[in-house]
Amino acid sequence: MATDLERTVEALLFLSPQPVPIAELAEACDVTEAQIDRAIDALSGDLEGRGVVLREVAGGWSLAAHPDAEDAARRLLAKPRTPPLTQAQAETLAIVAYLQPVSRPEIARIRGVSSESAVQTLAERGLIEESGRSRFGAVIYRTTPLFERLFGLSGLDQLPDPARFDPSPEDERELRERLLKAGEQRTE
Amino acid sequence: MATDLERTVEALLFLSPQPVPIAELAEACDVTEAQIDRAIDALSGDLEGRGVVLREVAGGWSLAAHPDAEDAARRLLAKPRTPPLTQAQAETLAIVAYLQPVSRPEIARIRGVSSESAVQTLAERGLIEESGRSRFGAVIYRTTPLFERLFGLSGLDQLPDPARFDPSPEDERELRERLLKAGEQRTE
Amino acid sequence: MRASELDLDLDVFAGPFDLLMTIVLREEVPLAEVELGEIVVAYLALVEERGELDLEAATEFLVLIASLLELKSRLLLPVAEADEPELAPEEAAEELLARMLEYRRYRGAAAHLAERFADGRRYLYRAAPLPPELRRVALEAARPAYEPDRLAAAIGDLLQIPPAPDTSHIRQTVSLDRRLRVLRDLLAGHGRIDFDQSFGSDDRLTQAVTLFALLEMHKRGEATWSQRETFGPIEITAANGAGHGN
Repeated sequence: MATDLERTVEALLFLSPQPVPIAELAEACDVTEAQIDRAIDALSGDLEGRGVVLREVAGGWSLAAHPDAEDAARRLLAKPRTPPLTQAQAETLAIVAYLQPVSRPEIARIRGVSSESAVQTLAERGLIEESGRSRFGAVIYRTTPLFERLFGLSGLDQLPDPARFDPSPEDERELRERLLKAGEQRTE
Repeated sequence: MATDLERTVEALLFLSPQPVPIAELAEACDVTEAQIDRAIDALSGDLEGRGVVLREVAGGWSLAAHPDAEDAARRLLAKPRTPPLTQAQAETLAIVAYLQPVSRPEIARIRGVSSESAVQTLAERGLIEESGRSRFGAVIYRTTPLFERLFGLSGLDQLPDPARFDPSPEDERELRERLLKAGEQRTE
Repeated sequence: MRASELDLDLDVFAGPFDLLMTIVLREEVPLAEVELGEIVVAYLALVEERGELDLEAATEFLVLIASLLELKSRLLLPVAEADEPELAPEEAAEELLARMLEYRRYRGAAAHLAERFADGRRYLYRAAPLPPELRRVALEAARPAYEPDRLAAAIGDLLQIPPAPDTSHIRQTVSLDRRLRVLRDLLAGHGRIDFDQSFGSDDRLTQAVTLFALLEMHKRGEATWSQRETFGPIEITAANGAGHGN
């Protein structure tokens, strides 16, 4: 039978969306950190063979669903989420798609505004991913296979020619250079 | 030791932000509803004495933290206790729960007072919501799934028969006599 | 204008209309003694004073006052004058009784719900976002959902270099007074100036007004000017040699 403290710790980890540090658990339960350590040990044993697992991650302890349940969880919860792209997301995705690999500062320079939240949303939805770091240490991005699927493209060479939508087709310079120049002029 | 199905059900309930109906669990796990019923039973037994409990609310199953951990949880999550219902809110909610869909003038007729602020507060707390307009154009209200969850109801059919709140026959007789006497005094 | 905002001052009762309704239903004030006419007058006065009429609020008031009127008339009307049988006091009392019983039912249900709530809110539910892998579409299940042209169009938008700001709506004004001041300052400083050197880089309008200012100064005897040949340099000299204002 679990002790009261073990049950409380389980309830707290169950409720918390973030990993909880030992110190915070101790404070909430009004006990010492050593007592929390023992409760965590006992809980870890009791959760053996259950659908929920105890994990120690940076920042503390958390409960997570057992990985074996992922397929069922996907069927239950992962409603295909492909909401329409906002203008910021479409622009950011277009920059990554046509110029990849491309760094976050470059995206910001071309768009003329910080594009942090668009980049984050696109990464979360699995449309873009990090592909390393630039010479200057900035994270660089590329599109994912999921991106190609969701846009019905059999490869990146299938991206439509932007010349159709290009306001200055007589200009023969490289796309990247022209985008950066336009971006700079927008922010002046 | 828990079966694979029981572990999967536990993981699904852990992940799902809403109560999950049996039918949806069966579909996600690719088993029959009877199998889910048995897994729920087994899970309920295995959670005995733990920090997490199984609850049937709002048309489905949900995991919740054990009430014993409430104080520690509110300290950890800095989540104040929801204020109790005022008399006006409780009366209004009772009328909406039993008579839904019901309009504000109808609520006012039964309570004998304007119930505007109670209706508004209940709507703000997510316990009732608009569900269209009556023939006469008044907004009509119904309860929400959150109401069922917070009140521990697996469905609206779990509300007790309202007749059980009626005054006893003796009380009723006494009330009638007093009223008749008042009427007679007037007409004398 | 809500019925709840109506403050009453009656013989048997002083306070908000809401409270009156409550205590009538709770049998604390005999309905027969309440002046309903005064309530209506007070309500109408308040509506007039506010100058607004919220239909839903007015409906609510009408429902409440009408039910009170009906109940009270049945309580008061003597049996003898009643053509219609339902005006009998017994039935009026029955009607009022039914209303009170109905209210009591929901008051009881309210107490039950309040208890349930006190119990239910001790259970806390998890409210955490789904893990990232569940928040995106699985690759195998992914179907085309977006138009590739949207990306090309976005690139087209980004290639757009915004046109220089349109300044055509700004009307230039050159003030004669200001040109006079400029000329006087220059002459005061130098005693003698060359028009082209001083104003050659100004726009045509400024040059024209400056010339006009020069004519004015010449007329007033403040300055003289000379041009030795057509289109040649114009030399301006302060009339007293030292310039104006010194």
